[in-house]
Amino acid sequence: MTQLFDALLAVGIVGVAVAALFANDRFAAVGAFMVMGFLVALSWVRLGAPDVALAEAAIGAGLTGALLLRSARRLRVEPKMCQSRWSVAASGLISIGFAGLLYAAITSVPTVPAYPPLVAERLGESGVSNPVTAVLLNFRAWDTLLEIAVLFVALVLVIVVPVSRVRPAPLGEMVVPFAKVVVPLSVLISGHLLWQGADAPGGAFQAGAVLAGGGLALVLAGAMRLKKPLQGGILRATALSGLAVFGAAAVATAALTGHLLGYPDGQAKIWILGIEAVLTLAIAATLVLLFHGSVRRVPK
Amino acid sequence: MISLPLWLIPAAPLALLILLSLKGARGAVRGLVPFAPVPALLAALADPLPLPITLDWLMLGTQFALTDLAATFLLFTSVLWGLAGWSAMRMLAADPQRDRFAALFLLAMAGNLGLLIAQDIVSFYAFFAMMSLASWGLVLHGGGAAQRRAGLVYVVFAVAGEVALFAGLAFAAHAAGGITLAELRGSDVPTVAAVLIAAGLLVKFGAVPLHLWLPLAHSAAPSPASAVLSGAMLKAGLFGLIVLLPPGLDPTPQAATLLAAMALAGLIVAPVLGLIQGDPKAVLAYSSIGQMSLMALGYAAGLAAPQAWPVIAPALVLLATHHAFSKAALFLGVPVVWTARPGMARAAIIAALLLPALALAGMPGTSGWFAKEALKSGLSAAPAGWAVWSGAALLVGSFGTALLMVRALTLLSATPHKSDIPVDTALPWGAMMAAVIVGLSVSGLQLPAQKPVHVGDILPILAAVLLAFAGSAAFRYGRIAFTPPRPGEILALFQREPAPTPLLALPAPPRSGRALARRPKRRIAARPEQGGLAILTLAAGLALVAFLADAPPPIELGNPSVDVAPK
Amino acid sequence: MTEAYVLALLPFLAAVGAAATPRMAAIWGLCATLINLGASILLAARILSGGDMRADLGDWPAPLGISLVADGLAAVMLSMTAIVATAVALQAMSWGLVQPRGGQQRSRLQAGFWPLWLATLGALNALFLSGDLFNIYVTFEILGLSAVGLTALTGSRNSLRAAFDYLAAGLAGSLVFLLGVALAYAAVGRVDLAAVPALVDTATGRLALGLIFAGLAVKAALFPLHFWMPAAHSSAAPAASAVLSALVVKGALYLALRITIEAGAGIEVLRIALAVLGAAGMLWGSWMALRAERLKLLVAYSTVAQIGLITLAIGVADDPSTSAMWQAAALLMLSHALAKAAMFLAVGRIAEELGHDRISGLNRTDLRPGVAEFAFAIAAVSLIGLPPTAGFIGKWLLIDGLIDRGAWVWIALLLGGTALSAAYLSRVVSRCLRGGPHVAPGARRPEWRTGDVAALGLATTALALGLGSALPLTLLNGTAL
Amino acid sequence: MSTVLDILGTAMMTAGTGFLLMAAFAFWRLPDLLSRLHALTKADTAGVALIVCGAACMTSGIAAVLSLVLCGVLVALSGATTGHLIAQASLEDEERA
Repeated sequence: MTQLFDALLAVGIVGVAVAALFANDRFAAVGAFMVMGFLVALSWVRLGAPDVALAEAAIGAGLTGALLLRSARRLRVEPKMCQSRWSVAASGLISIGFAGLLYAAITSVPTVPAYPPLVAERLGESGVSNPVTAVLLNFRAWDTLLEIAVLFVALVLVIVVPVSRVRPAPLGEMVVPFAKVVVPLSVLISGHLLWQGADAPGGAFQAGAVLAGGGLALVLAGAMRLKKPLQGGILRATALSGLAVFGAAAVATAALTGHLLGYPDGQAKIWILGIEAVLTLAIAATLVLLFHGSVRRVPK
Repeated sequence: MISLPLWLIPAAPLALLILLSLKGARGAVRGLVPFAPVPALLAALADPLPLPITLDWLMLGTQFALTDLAATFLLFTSVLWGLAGWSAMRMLAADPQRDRFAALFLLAMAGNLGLLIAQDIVSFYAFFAMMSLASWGLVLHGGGAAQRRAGLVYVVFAVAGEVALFAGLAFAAHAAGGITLAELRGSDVPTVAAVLIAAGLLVKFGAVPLHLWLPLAHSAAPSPASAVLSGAMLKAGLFGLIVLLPPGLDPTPQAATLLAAMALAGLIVAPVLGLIQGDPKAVLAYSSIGQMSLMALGYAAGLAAPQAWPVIAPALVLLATHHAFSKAALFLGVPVVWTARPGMARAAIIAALLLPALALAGMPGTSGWFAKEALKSGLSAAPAGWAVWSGAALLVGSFGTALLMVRALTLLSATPHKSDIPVDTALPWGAMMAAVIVGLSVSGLQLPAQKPVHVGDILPILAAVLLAFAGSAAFRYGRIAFTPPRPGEILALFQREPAPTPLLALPAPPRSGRALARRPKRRIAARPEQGGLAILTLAAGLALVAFLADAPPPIELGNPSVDVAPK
Repeated sequence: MTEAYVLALLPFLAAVGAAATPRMAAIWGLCATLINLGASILLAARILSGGDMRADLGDWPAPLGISLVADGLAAVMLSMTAIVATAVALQAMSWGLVQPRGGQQRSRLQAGFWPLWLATLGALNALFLSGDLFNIYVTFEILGLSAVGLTALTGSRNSLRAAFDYLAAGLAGSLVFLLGVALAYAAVGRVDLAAVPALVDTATGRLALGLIFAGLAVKAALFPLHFWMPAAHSSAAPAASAVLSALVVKGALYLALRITIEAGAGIEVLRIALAVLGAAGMLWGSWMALRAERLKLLVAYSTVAQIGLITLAIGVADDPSTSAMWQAAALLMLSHALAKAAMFLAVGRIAEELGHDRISGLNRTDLRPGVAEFAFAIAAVSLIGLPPTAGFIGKWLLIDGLIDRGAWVWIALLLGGTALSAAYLSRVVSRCLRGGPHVAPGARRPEWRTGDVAALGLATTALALGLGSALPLTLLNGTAL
Repeated sequence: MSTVLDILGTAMMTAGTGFLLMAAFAFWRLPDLLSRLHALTKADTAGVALIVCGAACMTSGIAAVLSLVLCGVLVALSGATTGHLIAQASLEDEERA
């Protein structure tokens, strides 16, 4: 039964991906993409990675989809793309061959990954009991810091690149009551996810994504005016604070223990939670700003 | 006496070059250009010669030393550069581009002086390339169509020569297992390396099929630059041959024959092509080709009979020195002639120029005669077959040179007056003439035994003068019109009328105002799927290749430290 | 390792600062760049005296945590980045980013340039120091994204389009690279660089290496995948072009070199493939540069050619445990970074003075050649590989090694590429060298700007590096293999 | 007790799944936007509510039940809001056209 489900899921993912590629309407393509995101999230659940599933559903499907929809609305209508059959056929053939090669490679050598036992062995020293959080914010915190830097660069790009002209208009009276319910809930849920991240699936990225959902509801309801310098400034400062605080924490740990991102003995959990809390806010603010686009006034 | 540090020789012009970049110091630097080779001159005259030095931190480890041979070359080279620099600074005093000329002049000077004292391959090549490529700017200096064309031809030949020299030196260094010239000479240079090195040097040397750049460059460059091009830089090719590829213990008849053939071709081609030129500087350039061919002949004889090399080498050096002085005097005289209106003054200058001209033609009693005698005695030690025609070749050489000298002086006396050239360009010329005269008086002492003067020694000169008179009479009274050919020999065939376009030029895009009127079309990756397909294909291809590759044998991790840093 | 920490963290913190206070952005940028330069010099000195250094971040040992590794090669790359960074910062201070279109836009560009550029710098530093493949992937993400931003900064239609192509190609390359890293993890169960030698033993591992190289080929704009590059590099602002062409592609080339060094003799086939692609790129780039009508495009195509040359050097280098040929590749990277940055800065100044960058329009009558042209000429000398530049030393080492092997075909290709590079660069240099009648008597000299200092300084550094090439070679020699 | 709740829960979940399938079928078959919206919003909300109730019957513990209820409330809220927004957007499009 489960194997049938998995097979259906795989076929579904590929099918929806093909649909997204060949859809002639942009909105249809984005829709297919979002559906694919959810199916992929489902497949992560099936693979036993609920953290990834959460992140994929929230960011990969939800927020990316929203961004794409917003961009698709702004693009002018282009004549139907005519892909030459030759290149489609060639890509298809090469892709199939490539996939076969990868399959052959993966199945040829049974491997025992070194990480799970290593992580399990040192988990006690990490300060948290969720191995994913331990890897993300302790064992390989440097990676996470750099990923926050990626978000930072994306934010700067959106601020700088002078393409933003249309701003999302408030969607009207129906959204306001919706937001009144959803926003407090999202704050609550994100706080929960953040706290839970220490011992169960959850953490800053998921919490930030949920919080960003609430923020988007506010923006769409017209309650958050990013054109106003104060509100825009606060949001921007919050977004920038992620990298700043994480970097400062790295400096502080280096000063305290002599190891970059090596937390002082016994205080790891406090450090991790503190950093994650700031990151949650920063990620949420960044995602809202990415959706909203440039907050500066474009000169006429 | 305090020993002069050798690095000062190339460093002096380079230091001036750096000073030249300071705006306030430019006037002073212009005045100092003639003195840039003074350390070189002092080093060449020092007794004992300065000590060798090693600079490990410089490039792959640099060594400088001054050998006896190099000292001689350094002597005339430094004098030439100094006087040419003086002349150039006078002649171009009003030129807005004079600072750039001075910079390139100093750079070329540093290269030329440096290569004479370099004792390792890398710095030799570095200085050689510095000299060659900086001279490109000297050739281009006028900026006219002739300069553009000459510059193009020059740089094509120079770069080709550089690449050949680089490849040859790299092979040779590899075979020798080290980068010092001593190691190079001590080892068995592979044939391909020797051929490449020789090709690179012979381009600079002006050996006949590779000489096409020479007349163009000499007539296009400002006269002082021509003087150093012809007097000093051609000799760098000779110096390179002697230093890098000295005739070994065993004769190499094929190489000798080839070189001798090139030399003979040069001796015949130079006067024939030179005579029909309309530009006096081009005529002088062809006479340089002829003289360099004589040196090539001597070198070829050395290759054929290495036992004669100890006799030939000093003769070659003498010949080079003599040619350097005389040719430089002639080239530096050209702007002086331009300053004088036709009349007594000009006649006097031409008469003075007769002295180096006669010396070049080998007039008995002059340095040219001594040099030729020395070469003759060297050649007599060559294999038996050579004696038959080497004498004839020398005779032809003298005759050709004499003819060219007559032609050059005739053309020169008829050139129009140029009022924009300062009269004081005569001063460096006068100094050069003095140097020639001193050279004449000294050169006689160089030979141990005075040789009697044969009638045969004067014969070619007399014949040339008579022929010249007869020829000019025939032209004048036979009313034969003569138009000089376009410069560039074979290359002239590729030249389109009227304005030469550089080989690599593209049609100018239409322009409107200062902005770019038409942007180039965006052709690359016009279709995104093509780029994606390319990435996919390459990824799949590399993956397949890697996947199918055999597993390598287990590697033994030995001692990884590999030492290439200089000791 | 304090210097390494400073190098890895400081640019990011300064980038945040610059983004938060746009008016002070330039000051943040300049200070960070100067400290960065100091730290890289200190690090190089420490490595020279004390040998390689290694730090486990968070005190977690390598397979579990991430290590920063500072050895000779890394030090050379870091110093190269720091030097170019200083020059670029100087140029950007003066500015000149685009033709002035109004103060507001210019200040906005200024404000956007610094955070992006500092993030690029931080990513490069982190990349050169990193000892972990996945970590390197993350640095590539920062690098690619900020490079796209630098391309798009002028906001012109062309540059936006080029930036989009760049983004798409870069993302595709990242995905391929990530796939390779994932397969590497599947093959040996770890992703630190020390695992690379084990990769060559299994088919899966070699496949992973193939994919990693393919991803790097996209990132480095290696020949058939260079399609995004000339447009991106030629349409960006001068300082941004210099960064993109001199530094950003070096990240990928550095990693390719690092992996070939780590993998040793095991990936012969892949290396040959790389060398073939490199040679093809060298010839193709040179040919396109010969035909280019615009100066910036010529320089951009010359980057394609030079990347081909460096890849060729990486590909033909013998087993690094027995031969020092890989040092040639490192030296070539170094000299190319300095010279190409100088060249782009100089071209930016030339275009600024002339109002266009058509090569046929360089024969102008109303403006004399100035410092920028001079810097261009010196950079050209370095790129061609004439002595005494570092490019020459690099080629010398390479040819020496190739002669050892008797690889005549490669030697011929190398020499041919050199001659071609001389040909296309002389198209420009000859126009700058010419004086004479076509320069009007009253022709003005270009104004002196800080940008000139940057270009000239970089060009002379490229020259001086050849003279003092014993220093980088000593550093490289100490690199443990 | 538990068997009763299990049977009840299973029945409710089956019914909910049926509603959702119906909604999907309607989405596929119905001709225009408004009628599709009409079918979708109601059937969807009802289906999800049934499934939530069914699942609540089968779980133990107040926290799980609460979070299930939260899911149901959120789906109902967002379904109603988005349905309204889509209908309004199409109305505006028609007015413009």
